[in-house]
Amino acid sequence: MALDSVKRAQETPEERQPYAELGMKDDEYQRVREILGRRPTGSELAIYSVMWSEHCSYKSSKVHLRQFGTKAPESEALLVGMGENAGVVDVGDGWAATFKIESHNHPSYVEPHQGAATGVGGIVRDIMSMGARPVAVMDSLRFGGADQPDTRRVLPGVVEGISHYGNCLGLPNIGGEVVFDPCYIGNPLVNALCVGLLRKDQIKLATAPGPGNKVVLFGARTGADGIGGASVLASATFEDESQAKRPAVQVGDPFMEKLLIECCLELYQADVVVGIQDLGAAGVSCATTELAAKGTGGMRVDLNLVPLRDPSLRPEEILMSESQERMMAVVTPDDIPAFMAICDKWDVPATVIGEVTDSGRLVMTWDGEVIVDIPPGTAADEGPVYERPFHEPAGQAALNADGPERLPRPADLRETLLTLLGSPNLGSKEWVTSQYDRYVRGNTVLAQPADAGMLRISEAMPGAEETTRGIALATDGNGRYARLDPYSGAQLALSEAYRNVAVTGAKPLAVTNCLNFGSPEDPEVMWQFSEAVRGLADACRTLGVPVTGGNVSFYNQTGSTAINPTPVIGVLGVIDDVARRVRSGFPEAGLRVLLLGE
Amino acid sequence: MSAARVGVVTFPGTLDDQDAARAVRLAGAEAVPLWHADHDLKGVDAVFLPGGFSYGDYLRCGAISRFSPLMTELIPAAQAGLPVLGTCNGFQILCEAHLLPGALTRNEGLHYICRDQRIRVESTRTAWTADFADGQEIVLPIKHGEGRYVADAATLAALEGEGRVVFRYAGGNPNGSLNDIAGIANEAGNVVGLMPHPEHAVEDLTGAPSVDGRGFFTSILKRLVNA
Amino acid sequence: MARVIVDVMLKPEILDPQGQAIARALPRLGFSGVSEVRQGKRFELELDGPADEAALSEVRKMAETLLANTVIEDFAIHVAE
Amino acid sequence: MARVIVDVMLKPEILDPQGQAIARALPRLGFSGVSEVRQGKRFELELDGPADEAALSEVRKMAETLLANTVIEDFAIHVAE
Ligand SMILES: Nc1ncnc2c1ncn2[C@@H]1O[C@H](COP(=O)(O)OP(=O)(O)O)[C@@H](O)[C@H]1O
Repeated sequence: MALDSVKRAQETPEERQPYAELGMKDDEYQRVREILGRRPTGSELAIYSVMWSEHCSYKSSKVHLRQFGTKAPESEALLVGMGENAGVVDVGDGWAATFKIESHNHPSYVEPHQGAATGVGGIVRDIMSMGARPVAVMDSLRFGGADQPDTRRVLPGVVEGISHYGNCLGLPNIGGEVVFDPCYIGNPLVNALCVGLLRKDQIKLATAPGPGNKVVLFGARTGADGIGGASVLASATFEDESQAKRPAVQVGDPFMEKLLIECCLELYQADVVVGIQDLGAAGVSCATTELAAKGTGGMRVDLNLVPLRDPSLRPEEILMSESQERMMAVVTPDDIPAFMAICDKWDVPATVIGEVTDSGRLVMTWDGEVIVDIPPGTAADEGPVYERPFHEPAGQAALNADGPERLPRPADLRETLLTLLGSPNLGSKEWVTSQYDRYVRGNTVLAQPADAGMLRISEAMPGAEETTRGIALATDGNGRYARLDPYSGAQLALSEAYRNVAVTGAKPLAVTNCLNFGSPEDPEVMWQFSEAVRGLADACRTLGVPVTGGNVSFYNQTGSTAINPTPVIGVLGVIDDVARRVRSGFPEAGLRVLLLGE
Repeated sequence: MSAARVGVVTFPGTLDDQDAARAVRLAGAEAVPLWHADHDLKGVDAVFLPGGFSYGDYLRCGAISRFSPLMTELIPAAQAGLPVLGTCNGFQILCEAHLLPGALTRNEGLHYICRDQRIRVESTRTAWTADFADGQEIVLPIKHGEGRYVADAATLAALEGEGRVVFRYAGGNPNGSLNDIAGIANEAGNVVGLMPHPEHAVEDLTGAPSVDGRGFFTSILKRLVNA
Repeated sequence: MARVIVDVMLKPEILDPQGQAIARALPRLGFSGVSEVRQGKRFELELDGPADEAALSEVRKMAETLLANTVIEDFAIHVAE
Repeated sequence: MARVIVDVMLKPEILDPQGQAIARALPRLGFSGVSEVRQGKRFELELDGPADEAALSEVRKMAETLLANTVIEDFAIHVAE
């Protein structure tokens, strides 16, 4: 079987490549050829296609998301802003918090349990990669109508997946949402938030400086998870009928992730990590290009050294594999023995697969031949950027003109009230929340039924200094408002989360967001998106809270019907003294009830 | 005299070790971390096997952990009278290790349940329950997917007859446990296992809306100090 | 009255964390000679009638819709002797 | 290289809520004719060597000590063809 090496690519410049099947446009492919001065090898094509995908490159959203930076309010609390794995804020007394929300919508529709579980796993690794101990999770869920048959398939699986994975990691679930609306029937939204704590001076970044430093892949072995696309490539390039059907579904191993958490924290404690990155959607491709691009600029990797679960994997597939529970670290040669000893203690497989160089190139070999030789920044940071056209949806004005005044007045208020109380969106969410451990780690000050979760900081990391402080978090979103007016819909979501944090007694500090929309190629959806981002950025400036990170999920649509635009907003706040938190609910009889605001 | 030393075991996948150690400290004892891979009980006066998902709960809860080096030390020590408390996954490990009879199986409702649960203390004649009153009702959190206690008829009869059912669920059986059993003891009363979590009910600020879990720790401390 | 068995196993390419954990534990327990472990499910169905063509085709449908998650699992059906 | 199967089922006297839930769901899904369902586990072990007497006796020990909890479960071993 011919290996598509750089040499071979030079010798066969006109060989047809399946870039379109990998979701690349003609001009994107041409740009890769220009960057490389030749056609890419199959492995290089694998890297560029995943790195330049909407999911990894934010090519449709970037021009809008910039407002979170340009309109950002002054914030003394911000330690690490957007662009890293997760933002970090100063919460006082030497402590910092890092938090982020991310979607795993489509996988949760295909396989609800595993899709939701690996969604939790992914966001937890983002938090770990900042140098933090993950301390809690939240989940914001949207399903089709409660009485629609597919909801019966999706909802229990999603809840069980989050429950199993999060509980097994020992992370308390301190809040979230469950919303039913027929618009989500083919496109459930599963947004998971994780928050972590760390000492202010222990922030880790995804960077690979220092030529000669080793690149270590650790955690689970690499298998054929989520590489449906890559098999197109492998079989198209090699006409290899041994390419069995590759699964699009990733399966999580929460036990391995728990070991990874403890292992990483011990590695940080021992100070043997120069740079670190989690392996997310684009796996080894993403970790190597991003680490190299942010470091000294070069890296050499021997792909044969990647430990495999399935020995038949081709290099292209290894590069695209989405196998879960993996991390990549940059470690000085002197620290390698200590690093390996800690991994060994936690039963976490770890392998040196390469080295940092100052060549400015990311070079990968397979069976001794060079199969990748690219400037890493071109894949990691210089992806295409689109100014997608957008315009207000045709029916928007009519939709807004159709106000509540046109609805018939209810004749029977009692009936109306009962209908409301019996509706799934107002009903008890206990069926969901009772499947989540809210007590583990012993620092949960508020969780359900409170509208914001709160955690005590002081004991998050044994041995660290005492503080009376705590952090509070809430997530909120309302697709129906956003559908009517995405600009103020996003602002309403932010202000609801902001209020939910504030009423606990905490001061809101920072914002994360998960923007769930239809196809960016539809100008009407793009309008909703641009309006929502503009609204959120403006409101963040007004309220004085910066956006520290988030996630965009496009293509949540069935055919040409998109979901309601659904920005889900998370707000993090800090309280000086957790003992003074305010609970919701009336604690005793005889107290006055006051209404604040208009 | 020096403080009583209570070992808190960590297996890969243990989750409640930090809470257990905190509860031990709050009660005034020293919490001694014990590591599953060590053949070393560090001379502790008692041992707490906390909850979690040791080895991911793969195969069966507690099935893999019970073969750890630490357990090879703990099993004979417990048989010789060392006080041992296992909560949740710790209880499951004690059953798998045959330090306690019976087994814990999938909840009847097939879901993981986290809730505050009323529990009746049925026996104060164990190392860990002397500070409670017989028949006292307490509130502790439960959080498990496999907590339905089962045993054959003869074992059940023996447990009941010998007063070794230490805790029973009150106000509704959450998991289908036989005879509403929430916790049991060995014959000598030094080894106790239960599904609820006393270590999550020792503080006003966090955990369950009760501090009833403190009784476990005051019980064992008095016992160790008076020993 | 017949008994039909439905064996459900994760597809070979899907990660089986349970099987892996068991395989890793075996050497520590002093067992050698096992290179891989996969864990699946076994269902025993008691039929009211005989395990004829019609019944087995019903069981196949049950397996596809309920007993197995065919996104990640394969199944096999056989009649118990 | 041989493959050995270990089937582990709850003892008949032990309640099997998973099997019961399936049995209850079947009629709702339009399946009739199944009077009882029991759910158990199936382990597939890949052996390094042949499935001879010695190997099978090792597997028996694994089943007794680890794969099954004999307090509540029975097991059966057979060699896959
Ligand atoms: N998916 C979820 N995960 C975790 N907690 C949730 C989830 N959905 C709802 N909750 C929690 O359950 C409680 C009640 O939720 P909900 O009925 O939506 O309250 P409200 O209408 O007051 O916002 C809240 O504390 C909320 O955080």
